[in-house]
Amino acid sequence: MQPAVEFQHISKRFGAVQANRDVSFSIAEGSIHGVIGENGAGKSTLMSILYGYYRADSGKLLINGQQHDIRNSHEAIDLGIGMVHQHFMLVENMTVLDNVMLGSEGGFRLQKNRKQLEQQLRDICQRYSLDVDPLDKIEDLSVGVQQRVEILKQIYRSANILILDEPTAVLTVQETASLFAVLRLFKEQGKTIILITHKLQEILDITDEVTVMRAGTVVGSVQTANTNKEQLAELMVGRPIETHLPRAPYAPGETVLDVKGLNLINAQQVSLLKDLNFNIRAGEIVAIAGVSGNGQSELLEVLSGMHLPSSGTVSMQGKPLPFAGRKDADGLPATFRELGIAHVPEDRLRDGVVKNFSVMMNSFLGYQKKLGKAFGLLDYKTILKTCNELLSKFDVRPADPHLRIALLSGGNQQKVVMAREMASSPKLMLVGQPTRGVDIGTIESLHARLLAMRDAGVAILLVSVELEEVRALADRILVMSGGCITGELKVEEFDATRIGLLMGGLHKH
Amino acid sequence: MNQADLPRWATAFALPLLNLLSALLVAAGVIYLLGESPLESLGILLNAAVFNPEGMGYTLFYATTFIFTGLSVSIAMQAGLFNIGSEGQMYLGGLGLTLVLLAFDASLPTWLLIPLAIAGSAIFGAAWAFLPGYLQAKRGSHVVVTTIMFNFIAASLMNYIIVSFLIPAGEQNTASRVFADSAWLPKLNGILPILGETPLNISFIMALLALLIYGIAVWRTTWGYQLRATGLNQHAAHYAGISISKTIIIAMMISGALAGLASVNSVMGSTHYLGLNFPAGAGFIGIAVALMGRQHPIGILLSSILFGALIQGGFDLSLEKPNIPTETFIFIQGLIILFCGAMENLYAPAISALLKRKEK
Amino acid sequence: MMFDDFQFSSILVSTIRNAPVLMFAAMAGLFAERSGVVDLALEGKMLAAAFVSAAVAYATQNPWFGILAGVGISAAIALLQGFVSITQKGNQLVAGIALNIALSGLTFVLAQFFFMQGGRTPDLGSARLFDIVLPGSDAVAGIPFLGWFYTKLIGGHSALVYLAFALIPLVHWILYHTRFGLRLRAVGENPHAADAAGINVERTRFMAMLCAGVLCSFSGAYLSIVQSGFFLRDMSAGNGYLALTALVFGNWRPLQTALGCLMFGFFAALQVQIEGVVFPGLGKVPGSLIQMIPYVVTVVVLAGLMAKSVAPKAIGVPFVKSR
Amino acid sequence: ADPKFAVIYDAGGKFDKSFNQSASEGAERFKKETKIGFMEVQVASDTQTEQVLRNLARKKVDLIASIGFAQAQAVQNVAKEFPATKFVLIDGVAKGDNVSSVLFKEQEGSYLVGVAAAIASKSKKVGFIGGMDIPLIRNFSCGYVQGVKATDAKVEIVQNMVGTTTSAWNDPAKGGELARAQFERGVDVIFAAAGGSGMGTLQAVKEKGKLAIGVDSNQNYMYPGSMLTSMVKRVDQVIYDSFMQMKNGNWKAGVAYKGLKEGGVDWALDKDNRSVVSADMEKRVNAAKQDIISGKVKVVDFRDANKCPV
Ligand SMILES: Nc1ncnc2c1ncn2[C@@H]1O[C@H](COP(=O)(O)OP(=O)(O)OP(=O)(O)O)[C@@H](O)[C@H]1O
Ligand SMILES: Nc1ncnc2c1ncn2[C@@H]1O[C@H](COP(=O)(O)OP(=O)(O)OP(=O)(O)O)[C@@H](O)[C@H]1O
Ligand SMILES: [Mg+2]
Ligand SMILES: [Mg+2]
Repeated sequence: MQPAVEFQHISKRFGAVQANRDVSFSIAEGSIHGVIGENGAGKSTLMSILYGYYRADSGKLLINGQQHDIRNSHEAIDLGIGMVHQHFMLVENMTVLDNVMLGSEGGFRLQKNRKQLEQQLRDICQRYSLDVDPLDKIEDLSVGVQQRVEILKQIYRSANILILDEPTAVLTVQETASLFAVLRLFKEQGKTIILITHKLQEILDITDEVTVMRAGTVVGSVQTANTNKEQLAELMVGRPIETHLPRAPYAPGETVLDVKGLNLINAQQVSLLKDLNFNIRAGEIVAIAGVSGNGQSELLEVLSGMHLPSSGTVSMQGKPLPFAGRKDADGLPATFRELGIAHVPEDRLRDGVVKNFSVMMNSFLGYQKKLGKAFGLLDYKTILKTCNELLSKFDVRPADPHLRIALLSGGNQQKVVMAREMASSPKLMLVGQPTRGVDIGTIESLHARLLAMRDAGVAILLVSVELEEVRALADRILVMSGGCITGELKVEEFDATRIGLLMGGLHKH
Repeated sequence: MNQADLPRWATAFALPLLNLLSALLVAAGVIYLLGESPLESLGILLNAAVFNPEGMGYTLFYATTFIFTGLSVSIAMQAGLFNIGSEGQMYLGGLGLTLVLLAFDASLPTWLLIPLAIAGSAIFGAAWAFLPGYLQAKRGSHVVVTTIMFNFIAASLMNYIIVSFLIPAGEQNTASRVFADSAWLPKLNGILPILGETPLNISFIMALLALLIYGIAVWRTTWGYQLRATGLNQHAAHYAGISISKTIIIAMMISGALAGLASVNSVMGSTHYLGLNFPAGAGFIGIAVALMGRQHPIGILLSSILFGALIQGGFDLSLEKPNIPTETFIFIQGLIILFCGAMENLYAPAISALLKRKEK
Repeated sequence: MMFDDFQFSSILVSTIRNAPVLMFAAMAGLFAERSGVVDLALEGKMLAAAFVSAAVAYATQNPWFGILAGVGISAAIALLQGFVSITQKGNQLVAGIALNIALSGLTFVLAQFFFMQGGRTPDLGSARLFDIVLPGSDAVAGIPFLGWFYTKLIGGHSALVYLAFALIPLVHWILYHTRFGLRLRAVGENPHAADAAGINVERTRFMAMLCAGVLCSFSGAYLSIVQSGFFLRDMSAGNGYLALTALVFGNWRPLQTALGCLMFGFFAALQVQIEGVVFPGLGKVPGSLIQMIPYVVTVVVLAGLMAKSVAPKAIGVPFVKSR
Repeated sequence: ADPKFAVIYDAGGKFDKSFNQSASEGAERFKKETKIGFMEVQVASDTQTEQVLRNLARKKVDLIASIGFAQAQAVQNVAKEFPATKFVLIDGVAKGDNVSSVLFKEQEGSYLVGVAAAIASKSKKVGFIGGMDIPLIRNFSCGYVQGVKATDAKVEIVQNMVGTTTSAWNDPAKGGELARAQFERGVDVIFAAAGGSGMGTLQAVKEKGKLAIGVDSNQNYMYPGSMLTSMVKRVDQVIYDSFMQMKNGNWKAGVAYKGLKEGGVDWALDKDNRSVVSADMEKRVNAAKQDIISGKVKVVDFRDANKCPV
């Protein structure tokens, strides 16, 4: 049978970076084809070429056996190609309906088409069991639902070749399951699906064939049935991956953080955090598990000083954190850092880095006050030295301190942020989604470092939607739902079903 | 194809030069249409603004004002704020120094009087920028809009103050009285007699100093780092513990102070009285200077001199060539800003292709 | 003069006459800015259109040809602005300010070159746009209130005034109920999303600039061939910036923006009326302080009521397919 | 050799249809009659004025005419440096043995047009539109008010200024709008002393069939039939005379005040406004003129005490 997509000797370079080098492989029609590889291996670039977003420097692209020169996404769409991007491509202040309509409005006047489409969307949602209201605004929706909107768009446009770039990075287990259900339906309908993910289990669960990329080249394509996680991981990283990391026995020290009666009510009078009570002791990792959007982000923001709570006290080593008497949190995170609280923010692009600064300038973001010498002059010599050390220690690629950080791949940006926060030798470390969008090799090393910190006596609060990650790192697990802590368990008692129920809000106090 | 592919000499010199030439080419076309020889005109212009020492003195005199307004706009831009209000801040700065001088020019010695007046200009400029800064920081009111409004308000207020209080009795001119000699800034022609009768004065040195301090403060200090972080990503700045509202308000006040200092050159260095509408658009030229100079000290210096030369040379040219009205140079200024400030990559593809061919 | 001299009816009529200059320009800005291109060059386009309209209307002795020519030149400038800020991905603020400066100079130079009247065009005389007298005006003129309402408030303006007011619902409809409007908003909010949906971002922005150019030209034509009857250097007198303010004030929405324009028009009219009025307790407020009123009100309103105006997200950012 | 001449216009520019233009007309007349040319230039700021003055003095120009009070200080400075060069300054006073300062008694001419306005007004409301709120313009308005009140104390005067920045002289739209607003308030005669903005006023007046009074140069020709008169300020004559004296070698320095008596200001009556000026009006205005010349009526100069008596 003719392959749906065939890449022939595709190469693409950005400045000094060769993102794709002589990439050739093909994707069978009606199959689900996985693409995996380390951060920066060139997966997104390759798919962007297929979708007409970038143009290859050289090489050929065959769609259904025909050579095509896809110059823009419009032409890709015309060829029946659809893509769900790593970062959602939605217009936030528009409704779901308008987003789906955008680009295929079917006429100059919208009114009539809007009515028709609304009905059509409701039908599609029913058929594929997608719970989306076409009239909701995107900005009011959780990431999971936004993901569904992206899928909805593709169904509506009846894309025959569907590219999904890390669609599950921000999804919960349940959401992933329902996405996969839809993908299987697609496959039954004869559609071709390309799935990029860093989660090998997903590759094994759903794909027919998988292509592994490394440093811009294809290192191999294998039938999923004939492989396993270990083999794939080794192909990807070029060495075996340690899945069970060693850790010292659980021996927590004194209480570092003590949260009592913490409440947060937002401007719309919605209660985001409800009467939270917990503590973290030195040398333990407490993980907060939960579906994203249930208060974890707000909790991290309060504990890092980025947001004021409405009521309650938080004590750090017995002393209350200085929330009292403030009108806003402007500048407060600096005080918190001085108290020894480090913070790896969930949304690294928004909060964690200044995109237009170089890696070096980002390597001390938040700690700039410490570096000022006489007259507040910055000591670039020391900064550069420290930065280079961090880059090599955390294996950031490329290890160029003067590169604009926006040009690093997501995983490498995350390494820079982690490196910076860990280097501040904190007493309490707040970590949000540390491995979102990060390849398994990097996950391994980041996990190892977090565990080493724990062993060195740092108190760590981990927020993660990945149950695997929670299990691998946590000593104690708190489950959050609807702004409440709905349950607590030790890692030895780990039970995915029970946690799932607690995350669903079925709590018993 | 972008700038990143090009060597530094190309982006720093070749491209701006080509753009400048393009702008001048268009200008030459217009001068030709007006019935004059472009080459001859260029000769007159260059002679009047650059080669003739006195002309150069005037060029630098005008440039001095633009350096300050250019710095004023630049520092706000570093914090992500587009301060269109330098004109009004400069106007108020003039009031600040005038009040000091009117009160003390008879009593205080020069060495105390001049610094005090300079401080007055900075303080008034900063004060006039405070409210837009405060409203932006605390109320989210667009600084672009509020500063435009504050320009209008400043014009009205100054009109009222000058006409109602500052005009000496029986005088026609809408201006304050002339300050005592002790308040006149020392001119540089004392040291460099070649400059002739130009009003170029020590505030030029002050401007160079300001450029240096600006460069160090923005790129070499913690404060500058925080300022730039705030300008580039407010979320990250907040995360980094930087107080956004404090940074914004201080940046605006420094911006206003710099604009206020621009009045020192015009008022204490040249006219020696506060006249109606004395800034004469220098605040707006500051925007052009900041944008064209990419908020970089050297860029600001060079573009200030360019604009100073255009004003000085253009003025002489239109005196010699009645067919070329002074307004032609307003047009040319616009062209230069357009080509050098907004189309910096116009020739990047061509140069890049040229270099590639050479490599092969 | 007494306080009772203060005539509300006259303020309203004056408001309606004042507002169109701002309304055309603000709607022009709305198209450009909703598509993600900051339009600081409203002032320049206005001046260019004012000059060309007046010059052509004078040369042909026909105001409509003048308006047409104004549309042409303003659209051409808008496309140049587009070339700089969309194709060349240049700094949009710089492009706007540069065009304003250049056109302020060029219109003078050309006007001087052609007419030799110090950058002024000759009086248009009968080539000005006439005021429309609504049918039946004579009949109702004598009736109290209704007469005033029909002949002065809604009647007796030039065609451009009616066009300005007709634009409000029209722009609203285009923006929210047509394909072009949907794409325009998407491109200004998230060009990457629009691009991924197969929309040509640059083309959409160019279309928006074209609309901006056309609309802005009416503002200039209104100045020169309706309000003044000739072109004079720098006659836009800051109205382009005021229109932008109205746009920010109106949160980049057509109805609210038009309201902002009317508000400015109203305060300008009010300011004229209260000049010289003796206020109880205050006495006569000096004219130069009264001139501040519209601007002070804007600041107060921005600071108070409408503190949070939300600009289109991608405004000012050239679309580059890269990180 | 012939002496060399130059004219420096202020920010309003040569074609302001006002006093700069008037100056240029005087110089042109001189040029036509004597075939002696002159240089001319317009300045944008006070610093530039000094620069140009010095520049011209170095070029050995014999007589420089500086138009506008804003040049006073610069003239004074440069005159000291170049005692051989002569200067004539319009609307301002500068010290120096080589400076002739010419001031106009605008209040007297304005008084006359005030008289005419009061007679012409049917609604008993007249208007004044000034460019900017500065003493010079207030002097126009003050003389005007005195004339109106002296003729008919019941006539009301509505006054407006166009703006507070230099664009106030270049905003015909606002000038027209102010006129229309004044009509709404019942005004039917408007005196516009607002440079280019005044063009908008005259235009609006023409449209609504009311009466307007021009300023500085005789503007009656612009809208015959709707121009009641113009308050002319003979800057042209002063320039012409000054150039002539220079040529003939009888030029003198000093301060001169030019009022009705000296022919410095006047009201304009010509074929363009003949039809709107009644015989009675002509008689009464001329009577007022005689009274002022003879000293029977004294028109207060606003600038004496920065105060207007009415
Ligand atoms: N627009 C660009 N400009 C410069 N470099 C780029 C650009 N896009 C990608 N790169 C570089 O190309 C390489 C491949 O990036 P790509 O995004 O394809 O990786 P990826 O495999 O998708 O990584 P990840 O798993 O982190 O998503 C990286 O080194 C990246 O830094
Ligand atoms: N190693 C260094 N030694 C000394 N000064 C340095 C060093 N690195 C950077 N700087 C200073 O810091 C400035 C900003 O550095 P940064 O890496 O943030 O560049 P950037 O933000 O990308 O600046 P630009 O916008 O100019 O590209 C540099 O222009 C330089 O003045
Ligand atoms: Mg990727
Ligand atoms: Mg990734």
